[in-house]
This record gives sequence, C-alpha cells and structure tokens, in this order.
Amino acid sequence: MIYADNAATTKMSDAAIDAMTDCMRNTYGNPSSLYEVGQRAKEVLEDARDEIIKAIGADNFREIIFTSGGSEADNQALRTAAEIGRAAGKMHIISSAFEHHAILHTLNKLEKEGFEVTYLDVHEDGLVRSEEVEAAIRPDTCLVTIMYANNEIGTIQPIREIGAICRAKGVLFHTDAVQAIGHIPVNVKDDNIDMLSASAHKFHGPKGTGFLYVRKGIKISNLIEGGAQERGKRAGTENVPGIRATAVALKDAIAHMEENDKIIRAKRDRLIAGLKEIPHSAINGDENKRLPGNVNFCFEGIEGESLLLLLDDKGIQASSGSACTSGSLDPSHVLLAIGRVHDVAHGSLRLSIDETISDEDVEYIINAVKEVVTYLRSFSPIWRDLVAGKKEFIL
Amino acid sequence: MIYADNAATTKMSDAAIDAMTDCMRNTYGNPSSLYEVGQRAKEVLEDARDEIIKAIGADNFREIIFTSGGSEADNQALRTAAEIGRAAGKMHIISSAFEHHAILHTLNKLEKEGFEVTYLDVHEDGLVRSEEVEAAIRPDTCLVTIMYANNEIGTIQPIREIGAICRAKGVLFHTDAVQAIGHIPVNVKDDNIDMLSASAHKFHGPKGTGFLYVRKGIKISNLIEGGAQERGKRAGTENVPGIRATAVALKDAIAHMEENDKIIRAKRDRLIAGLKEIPHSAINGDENKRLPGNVNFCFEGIEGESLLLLLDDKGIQASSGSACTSGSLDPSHVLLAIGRVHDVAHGSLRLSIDETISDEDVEYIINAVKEVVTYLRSFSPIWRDLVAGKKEFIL
Amino acid sequence: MALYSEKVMDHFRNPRNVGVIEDANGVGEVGNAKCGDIMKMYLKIENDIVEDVKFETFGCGSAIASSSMATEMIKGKPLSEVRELTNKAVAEALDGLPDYKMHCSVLAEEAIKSALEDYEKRKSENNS
Amino acid sequence: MALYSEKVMDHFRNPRNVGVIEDANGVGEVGNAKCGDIMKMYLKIENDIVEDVKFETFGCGSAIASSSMATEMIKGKPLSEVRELTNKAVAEALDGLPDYKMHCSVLAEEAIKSALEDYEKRKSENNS
Ligand SMILES: Cc1ncc(COP(=O)(O)O)c(C=O)c1O
Ligand SMILES: Cc1ncc(COP(=O)(O)O)c(C=O)c1O
Repeated sequence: MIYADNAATTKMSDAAIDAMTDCMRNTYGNPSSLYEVGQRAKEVLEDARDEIIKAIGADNFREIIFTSGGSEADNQALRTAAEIGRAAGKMHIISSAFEHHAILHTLNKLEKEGFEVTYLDVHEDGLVRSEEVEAAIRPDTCLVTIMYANNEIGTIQPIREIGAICRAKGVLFHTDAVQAIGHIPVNVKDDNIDMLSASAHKFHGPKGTGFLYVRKGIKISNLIEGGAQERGKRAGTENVPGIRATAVALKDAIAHMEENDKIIRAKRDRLIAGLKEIPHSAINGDENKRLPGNVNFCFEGIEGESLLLLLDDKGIQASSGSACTSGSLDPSHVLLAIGRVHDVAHGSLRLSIDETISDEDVEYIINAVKEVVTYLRSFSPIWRDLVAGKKEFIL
Repeated sequence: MIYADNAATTKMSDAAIDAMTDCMRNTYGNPSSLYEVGQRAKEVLEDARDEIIKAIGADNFREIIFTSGGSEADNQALRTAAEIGRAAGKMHIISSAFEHHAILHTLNKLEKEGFEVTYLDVHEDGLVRSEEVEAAIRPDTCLVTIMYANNEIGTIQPIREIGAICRAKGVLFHTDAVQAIGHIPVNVKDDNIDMLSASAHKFHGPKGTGFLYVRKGIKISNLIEGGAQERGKRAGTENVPGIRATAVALKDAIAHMEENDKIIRAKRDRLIAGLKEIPHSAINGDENKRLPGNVNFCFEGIEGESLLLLLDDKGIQASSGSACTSGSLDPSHVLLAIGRVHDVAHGSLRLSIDETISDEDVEYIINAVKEVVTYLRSFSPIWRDLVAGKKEFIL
Repeated sequence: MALYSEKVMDHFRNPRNVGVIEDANGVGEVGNAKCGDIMKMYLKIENDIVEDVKFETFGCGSAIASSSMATEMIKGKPLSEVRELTNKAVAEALDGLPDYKMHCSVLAEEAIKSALEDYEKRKSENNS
Repeated sequence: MALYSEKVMDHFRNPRNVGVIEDANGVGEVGNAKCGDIMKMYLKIENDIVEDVKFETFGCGSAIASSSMATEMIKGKPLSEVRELTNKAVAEALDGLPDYKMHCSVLAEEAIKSALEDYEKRKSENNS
C-alpha cells in the first residue's frame, strides 16, 4: 500500500506513539492536582509547551494554548479577533477565497453577527498577493487571516510580507498554519504572525490535539468556558498524553525537516513531471511555491472519485477535490477559487507524500494514474466529445 | 502509592490503552477519506458510536456527537439550548448553584447575552429538589441543566424526576453526567434526558475525548465550525483512536458496574465510618445518595492543602475543595453551596476511589488522615482557640 | 462499513455493457459536467425488445455502477418492462447506495428514459 | 516542576520553631479563617534581640513554610534587623514561591510586624 494522503492525515511516528502510550500508562494524573502524579503531569505538559514555543520561534509559554485540533484553534483565533474588533468598533475582516472551512464557516457566522469580510482572490497560481492585502486594509479592519499553505493545492502564501504589512498597519494577523507546521520553516517572529493555528495529526502527531499561538498582549476569548486550564483561556482537563506526543512529533519533524525536504521535493518533482505527460492535464497551483509533498492535478474528461477508487484498488491512497468525495454537488472551493471551471475541477487528484515513499512507489503511481485516466477516458462521453471536436479542450 | 482521586481523572484501563495504541498504529486513516484506510477508520468510529449509544440507552447514531471532553460537551449543550431559546423568545434557564464551572461559566456568558438564570439551592445534603425545579419553570424557560452527580461531594441528583417534569412541561433538559457515566446506571430514555455530557477520562478512558448526547429532533448548534464531521455539528478531524478507546472503556465500565459497585461502596462506607471517628469532622453531602466511590469530609481547624501535601508524603493522592489548591481565595463553590462556612470549607478532603483499592489501603488512609489532622491541629491557632473555648465549634 | 456495497464495487470495477452502439436506434444523454455526472445510453431496439445496450459515463463510482447495473436490468427486456424501471430498483439491485449517491441511480433511470424517448421520436419520424 | 521548591517542602515537612511561647512578650496574629490562612507569632525579646520565636499556623503548605522560614530568619537577631525583614526576603530564602502564593510570605512579614507592635505596645505600657 502507498499512502499518499498526508495532507488529510498522517500516520503517527513511532516516537509519538511511544511517548503517548508511556504517558497514558505512567503520567495519568490531572495536571491541576498538587500531589506527585498530578505535578508530574503538569511538568510533562509544560515541557511540551516549551518544545512547541521553541519549534515556532515564540518565546513565552503564555503564548500557546493547547486545543483539540486545527479547527478549534481556527475558531478560537477568529473569535478572539472578532471580540477585539467588536470592542473597538472595527468590524471588517480580510481573508482569502480558499481558506479551510474551519475559517470560512466561522467567517460566515461572523458575517451573520454583523462583520464584513473581504475574500481576496487567490489567482490562477493559488497565491494571495500581499499588495492586495495592503490595498484591502481599511481603518475598520480588525483582522487579516490568510492560511500559510493551502491544504489542497499546497501553495505557500507570502506570509512574511503579509505579516509585515499587518504589523505596520496595526492590524491583527492570523494564519492557519495547519499544513505548514512541521513541513516548512515557520517562525512567528520573523513572519510577523500574531496568531497561528496548528494540528498535530498533520505532522505525524496524534489526532485530537493542536494548538493556537497568540502573541503576548492580545486578549484571548474563550471558545470553551469552564475550568482554569490553559490560564483560563481553554477549559477542559488537558490531554497530557496527546500534548506530549504532539511535542515529540513536532520536534522530530523540525529536526529532520531539511533532509526530508530534499527527499520529498525530489519525488514530488518527479511525480509532477510524470503526470504532466498525461495529455490534457494541468497542475493546480504554482509549481514551485508549494509544499514539498504536494502534487495536485486536474485531468480533463474524468471524474475524481472513480479515479481515487481505482487507484485504491491498485493500493494507492490519495484524495480529490471531486464533489463526489464530499457528498456535495460543487467541487472543491479551492479549485474553483483558482479559476478551474466545474467540468475540470471534478477531475482532480491530490497526492501528498512524505519521506517514506520510495522511487519505485513514485514510478508505480505515475504509471497507475496514466493507466486509470486512460481507462476512464475510454468510456467518458465528455472525452469522446472532446476528441471528436464537438467540445473544446479546456486543458 | 494509593491513588484516591478518580473524580479528578482516572488511570486508563489496559484495554483502553491497547485499543488506542492499536488504532494509532493500524487505523490511522482519516474517516472522511474514501479509500480503504479511511473507510476502516470510519468503521471504527461508527462502531464506537454504536457502543456509546447502547451504553446510555439511546437508539440513534445521530444522537451522539464526539467532543474533546466534558467541558466542550457542556458548552455545546448550553449553546444549543440558548440558540433554541433565543429563537423562541425564551430567555430563562434553570440550573443549580453547584454545577461544574464548564456549566457555570457558560451560564455567566449567557447572562451577559441577556439570558436570565435561576440557580437552585442544593440544600445541606447536596441535593436539588425536583419540586423546586418544577416551581422554577416559567413560560419563558428554555432549559433546565442539572448535573447527574456532583464532582466534589458525589451527591446524585433526582435526575429521573427532574427529567419527567421537564418533559411534561416541554422544557429542554440537559444533564452534565461526567461523574455519573460508567459509575452508576444512566439511561437517557428512562431518565427523560434531552442532552447529556460525558468525558472519557473519568471512566478509565483517554483524556481529550468525550461526547454529547442530543435527543433526535433537537437542532444542534455548533461550537466548532468547519468541516462536515459529526454530520456538520462538530468540525475537526475525528480523534479516532481516542474515540475507540472511549467506547472500549465505557463498555468495560458498564460490564463490571454491578460487581465494582459492591466492592467500592463497601470500602467507601468503611472510609466514611473511619473518618467520622475524627472529632469535629463532618461528611459533606448526603451519605447514601452519593457516588459509590466518593468520600468528602470537612475537618475543623485545619486547611486542606497542607492536609493533601502531607497525605501525598504518605503516598496517598487525594483532593480538596481548599482555595489554596486552586489559586483562588474562596474555597470550593460546592461546599459553600451546601452551606459550609468559609472557615470550615477550607479544611476539606475528597477521596474518590475505584475498585482497585484494597482493604489495607482503606485502613492505611484512615490512619493517615487521623494522624495528619491531629498533627496539623497541634499547631493551628484556630484549633487552639476552639479547644480553649474562645471560639465555638462549628462541626 | 465500506463506502459502497460489494455489488456496487463489482459493477464499478467490471462495468457491463460499456461502450458505444454505432447503429443504435435510441440514444440518451443526461446530467452535466458541471455537476460531475454525465451518462449516455445507447439502445438497439428490435421488435419492442432491447436487443443491445451500452453506456458511457463520466462520473463517480456509483454513477458508473448504476449505469452498468441499469444496462444489465434492461438488456433483452421488452420495452413495457424497461419503461417500468425505477431508480429505486437500480439502487436495490446494487444492494443499496449511500443517501447522497441516490441521484446516480436517478441519472441511470433518466438516461434510459431519455434514450427511449429518442427511440420513439425516431420511430414516429420514420413513420411520418 | 514540583508545585514548591525543595526548600519550601523541607520547611513545610519539618517546620522550625513550631509552638507557643508561654511567656512571650510580643504576640501577633494575622490573616483570617475565611481566607484560609492564620498565622500567629510568639516573640521573646530581650535586650532588643529576638531570643526566642515560635509560630502557629492554619494554612496551606507555603503558609506553614513561610512561617517557619521567617522564624529562622529572625531568631537571635537584633530588632533593627528584624524590622527590615520583607516578605520578598522570606520568599527568596525559600527559593521562591508560586506567584499566587506570595501572599503567604506577606502574611509572615505581617505576623512578625504585628508581634513587634505588640511588643512595643507592652513596653510602652510597662514604661508608663
Ligand atoms: C461534573 C463535571 N463536568 C465537567 C467536567 C469537565 O470535563 P473535562 O475536564 O473532561 O472537560 C468535569 C471534570 O473535570 C466534571 O467533573
Ligand atoms: C488548512 C487546514 N486548516 C484546518 C484544518 C483542521 O484541522 P483539524 O481537522 O485537526 O481540526 C485542516 C485539516 O483538516 C487544514 O488542512
């Protein structure tokens, strides 16, 4: 089996599993308890927080709030900015058209509460333009939220420039870095980031843990009210084993980032070159400004779900922006946002690889995709019309 | 070491740890993915949901939403009822004075949003009176939320009667059953419960998972917006290993509930009898209508934190409603709610045991507490005044 | 709990009656690329019997499986029976479809109806 | 990261100068049971030197440790020095206290100050 869907979720590293299991067995105390097993749990918790701080270039333990994942972190970040904005009478937010739904749906909710949201174009290359961010900032803008790297097409946004613009204009800047953290260098200071969301299961950590970075001095709003955990900013008994495993996984990811980057990038580029040989196909998003492991293509004349199922039969696990994989009628909002028309957006394939993939796997995938695309086109009425000249090729 | 703080958190069962580890290693897929590892994860997720449904007497898989724990479930339940209430112009909520902070702090937030909350008295025995619930219900009441069993003093509320009253009056009824689930029989149908919160780490399951039961037909509001997980009612990649371990732990707890209940109850009663021998002490909460493992006492003339630290030195891990253990100045709101005055409330001890405790442990605890209380009283200026007759004994 | 039943997967993996009938006397195409599903049915009808049927489909696994199953269900059948074919029957023959995929069986029914209409139209044109 | 430093735990577990001085010439009590902390200091002062000191405390671990440390810091010391004792010095001597426990060191300082006042008052009463 070749697992090529690391953007959906990753397999936990053995080190993270071991750390988690050890902690579940031996450090089961509640960190709020003052006896020994409790204080040991607290120590594990705070050590993990220190690791996370180091990993993202922060410097204060008060700047990290552990959450149940990326979605919760995104929700809390936006809620925090909204409360600050509301209090200041600033009800305008800037975002992009291809954010994750954890951002988009929360923005929809805020729009219902009276906020106005500008969704910036992400252009054909899948990149937000920092000039356009600057131009969109108004006196009543309380937040700019732009993802670090897109989860479908992997394009890496000009975060540092956007951050600098926001800092200069005195506007809060949040980035959903769920796909970036552990994969490419992220430094909240150098990047001028005020708030950042991360999710552990995207970097070989456990599911159900993530964190929110909030720069010192920003008043955090709760999403979950209750006990005094996380300095009163996020209630609920801390998931100590999960948090420890998160820190272990992130430390590992960063320690091996450079070497893994080289390996993954080479395979990614080979995959891209191989798939480009398929006629009437196109890569989605800028070919270079993308995550080292992300490959995303559209193939004209076929539909993504059937492509995935046939690849699954060949032992390849991948994903698609096809509407059919999500139960909706519209294909991925990300592909639509970069200007792919519906017909073509339905026929997309995302391969997100990690460093464990072999050269043979890569060649196997290229051949399998070629084969399956050819097969599906062989009885596609659209393809017949395209070939017969009854319809014009888009790609 | 004797761990006697199971109300704070429990040690995970070996079965739950094994289920979790196995799942982390082998079923790492994202349940939203349509290939094989994804669909296997989905299967594990839905099997777990089925187990939970059975465990609480529900009958529809749509009635369970997995959350990151009890606090999130409490927040979402209250948010759900509030939205329904607001839409219907019903802005009154009934609760009790000694709910968990996940409830109380959310209620405070709702009060700021315009809701009116009646906090019912819990009387000296730590019990809400169902007649008082009935009397408090008004035409504009949208929710009654009363915990199943209190987390500090373990008193079990007349949930079935309250549920019947709410059902008859057409008012939504939520119960925070975090301390009850897995320890005493709970059946959402028999108990007329509309919404119920639970947290896995209180029944030997993992930290960072819990669930919210919402009876079919009630429109659920999101706390976390984003992806379509949990039928769109709770976004975030599902913590499949944690959810599986939750189901395993709960199934186990229920399978052994009857036998464990007998064992634990006998030890609890011996503990109570032993501690009663300490002069000027008193049990907190009704002696019988309490969780099988809960023992809670006040000892006059001493302070709880120093008691806990000295017990910790003797290898006993327990908890207190002392202000000093929480970093606040006020002692436990629960003890104040049952009418303990501040002086006495500071000197409390909670022992919450499980079935693994031995008879020797029980005797050891009794002797240790006697010893430590006597020691602390020996240099307590309050105790001196009490003994000298300068102050009157309260207990 | 696989996404699809074994039957669906079988028809998806080994679709029956795939292709084109060059001398079809009834052809129907339904769906549109925008929604991600297009089904095209070719019928060869003789003496009010579906002597041959083939399909082409652009669409997801259940769309391909529904097309395949539908062609099997009508092949060799008299038109009177073919006209009675419902999407529910197709879905049932596949041992069920996920709720949000039922529209694929609807497309199959519609594709056949559309091909039948084409056949009737051609017939009446030939007769006139 | 234990809750308390080793020093705090040592003074909590083995408090120095616990008890009562029956013939104390300066006694101070501060805090109140409502807040969960009462500290009582007994001083035996001779020739402007704290010849003996004992304490009784109702309170948490850091309250007991602060009392104990404070008594050690003033025992045998001239009043001029005792008057300079600050809560910060007590906390530092304990290798620090958690932020929300600093008030325990404040109580210790206040208890000593209160006992000194009592001593001064008695002295002036005796002198008059
Ligand atoms: C009664 C009660 N409700 C809610 C909670 C919150 O649960 P969690 O810490 O898992 O969020 C707890 C435990 O802390 C509890 O005892
Ligand atoms: C960019 C991005 N943001 C947010 C999320 C949400 O993370 P989680 O599923 O851990 O809540 C994801 C992944 O699903 C993501 O890719």
